[in-house]
Amino acid sequence: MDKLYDFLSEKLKSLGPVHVGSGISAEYMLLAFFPLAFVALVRGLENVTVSVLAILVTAMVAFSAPLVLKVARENSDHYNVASFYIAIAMGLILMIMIGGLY
Amino acid sequence: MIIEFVLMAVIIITTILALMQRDLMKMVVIIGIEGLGLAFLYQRLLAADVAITQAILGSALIPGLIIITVLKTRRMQE
Amino acid sequence: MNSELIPLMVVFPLISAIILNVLHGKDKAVRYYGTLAMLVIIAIPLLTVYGNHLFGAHSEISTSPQTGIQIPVIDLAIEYTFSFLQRVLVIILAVIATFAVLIHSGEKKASGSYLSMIMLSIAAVSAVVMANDIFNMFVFLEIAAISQAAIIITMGRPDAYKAAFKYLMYGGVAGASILIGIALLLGTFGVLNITDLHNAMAGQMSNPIVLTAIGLLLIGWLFESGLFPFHTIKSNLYSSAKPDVGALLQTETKIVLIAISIVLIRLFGGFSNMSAVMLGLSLITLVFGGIMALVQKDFRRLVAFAAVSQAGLVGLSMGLGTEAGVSAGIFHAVNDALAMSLIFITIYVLYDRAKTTEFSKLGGLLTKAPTLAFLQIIGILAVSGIPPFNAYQSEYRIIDAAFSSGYPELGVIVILGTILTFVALMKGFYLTFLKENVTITAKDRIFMTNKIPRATMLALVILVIVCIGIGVYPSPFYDRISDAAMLIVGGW
Amino acid sequence: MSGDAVQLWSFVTAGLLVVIGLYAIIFMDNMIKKIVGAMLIGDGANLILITEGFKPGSIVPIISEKLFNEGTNGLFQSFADQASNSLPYALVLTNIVIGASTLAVLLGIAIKLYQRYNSLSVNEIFKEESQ
Repeated sequence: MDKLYDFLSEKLKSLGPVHVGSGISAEYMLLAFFPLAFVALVRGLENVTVSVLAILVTAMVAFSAPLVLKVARENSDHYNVASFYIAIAMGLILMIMIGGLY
Repeated sequence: MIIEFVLMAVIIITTILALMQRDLMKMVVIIGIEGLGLAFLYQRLLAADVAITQAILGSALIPGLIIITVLKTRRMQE
Repeated sequence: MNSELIPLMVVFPLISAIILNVLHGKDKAVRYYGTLAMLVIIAIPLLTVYGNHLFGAHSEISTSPQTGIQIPVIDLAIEYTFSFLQRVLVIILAVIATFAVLIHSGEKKASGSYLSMIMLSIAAVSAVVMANDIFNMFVFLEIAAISQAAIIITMGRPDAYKAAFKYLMYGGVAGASILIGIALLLGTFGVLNITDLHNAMAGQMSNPIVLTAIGLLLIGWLFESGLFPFHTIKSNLYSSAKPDVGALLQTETKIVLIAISIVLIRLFGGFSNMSAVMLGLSLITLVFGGIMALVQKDFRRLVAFAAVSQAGLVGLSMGLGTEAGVSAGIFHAVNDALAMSLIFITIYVLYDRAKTTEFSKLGGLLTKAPTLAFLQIIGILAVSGIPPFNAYQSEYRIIDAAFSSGYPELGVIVILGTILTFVALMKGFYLTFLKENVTITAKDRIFMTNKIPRATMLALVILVIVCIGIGVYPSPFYDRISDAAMLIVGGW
Repeated sequence: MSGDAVQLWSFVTAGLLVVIGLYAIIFMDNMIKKIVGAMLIGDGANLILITEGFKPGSIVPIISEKLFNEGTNGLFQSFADQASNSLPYALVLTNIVIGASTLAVLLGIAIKLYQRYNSLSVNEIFKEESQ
């Protein structure tokens, strides 16, 4: 945990327009959120598979840290960024509605 | 019967043409044709009252507003 | 029963909007008329009796002779419903709007057209809440979008223009999406009244046209309530407004979110895919809104993202679709609108004095403005769900609803999101009031006194009292919301 | 038969208008073209509603005074059977007005943004936000 903290604070200091403390807490939140969201997404599967996959997701998020700068960039106020996600979400919603979830 | 299909073709072609123009004034004129075609199509689809409104708005008022904007900004797309 | 005062709730703000627009330039008249009109707007929903109002002649029609389709009752008129839920939502909207109008009247120059746009948005949102007619709802949603954009435009700054441009652009897309959804429903069932649609739709859930309509209406719902793909647009809208109107805008968003969710649940409540989409996108909004709030460097933008994140929480609760979920969602929307308004108004005081809300130019203001700091910390605690305040009651109920409807992981994420909001808001509080900012030179030091203008102080005190009051005695309020939720969900 | 074909292709036209409008809103760089795209989406939605009210082989749903006065003796009934559905037309009238007002506000914003940034390109105007 300490090593992760050092690593993250170094990276955030070198990279970003973000306060280091808030960046690190956001990073930990992402680390907690992605496995949980993943579990919520694949809740139809059996327990063992879901837990193995959740651990894999956690590892992926941990190794691709720091994600918070990417998240901040993808949520910026630029028109085209918003357009991109709106187009994807519209397509996805219509697909889920007409085609079903699984 | 053939008039409706011609109108539909006109609407789609003018729309695409308008968005392809680099000169915004030309775009406005073509958008006006599109609005008018839409009005005629409404008339053919038995919506007479809507057609009147659309003819005024689509072929005169909206192009007029866009022309004012183009005059106040720049004519050629950068 | 034809309740006669119901249309006044929409008509009076509309008339006031016109009058205020005419009065523009006459400072004193605008101030007096604005304040007076707001008092009337609060009084009307208190005086109106519960019931329905039909605009139009026919209240009922028999079966169609040609096709023989039998639908129980067709109201060939626009119908407005007014019951406890509508009364609560309209009054809360009116109260927060009154604060915005009072605060604006207390400033040096009172603009008539600005107040007129506020009135227009009040009328539109009240109509959205009360309309039992899906097309009427659409019309007033569009009017609300235009008037909200106009409120932003009056700020007159380029970033405000950009926010308004994005908002109206995607407002057009979302509006067309809702309209096409309505068109598909109208073509399939031939009615626009929501109660009739609900009756006509029984057993039609697998119809692909209806499924497309649900998807299109959901896109509109996402835009109007500022959920995931639209969350940056909505937060940009809040943060480029003046913070006192930001309070009004976020209240309107939450009320519209509740209104459209209720319509969706009444129409398609039995459809599990819709619930999945609502839950998923609200969840993303909750977490990403919180994370974006955490990394902001401007207090207004921070609070804007926190407000969006809380809207995600409300949407999540509505998306559960159960009675507990819906009642907790409505309860949380009300509580959160009040508590968030408290924070927004304290930031307005800050902005009014300092002319900036960037953290790099603030710091160490606790000794200069202890009252403001105290009020703001109450707002922060209330939003984050700390026990004596109101949002605790509703957040606890949301988590309870998530657990009891079989989504324990959602309950955990809600707790995470709440912590995230708390951390983000406390960061803002710390950087503004506690931390000494050494980089500011003596020349740039902000002139700050402890004196808060009277109108603002009144608004803050009322909000604090209401927050604590609901937090301590939630049951008289919550029970009646729960009854309303039972009626909404009960059809399925 | 051919009336049905008109209705079908009219729906297709409306769908194409919406798609072209979405393309313009998402991919075009010029602000005025984006605004025109928003207008096209509204037009597509209107056309869907109009086509829905259209019944192949029917008559215009505008009633003459004479027909209305004779309403009781059968003629009114035959009119009601023949006329196309006029409810969607009423909705379209409302939406046309809303669309026009939104368009006007958007064009006003475009002028203001041009005065500030001296450009109509969205990439140019939103450059500061991209970090």
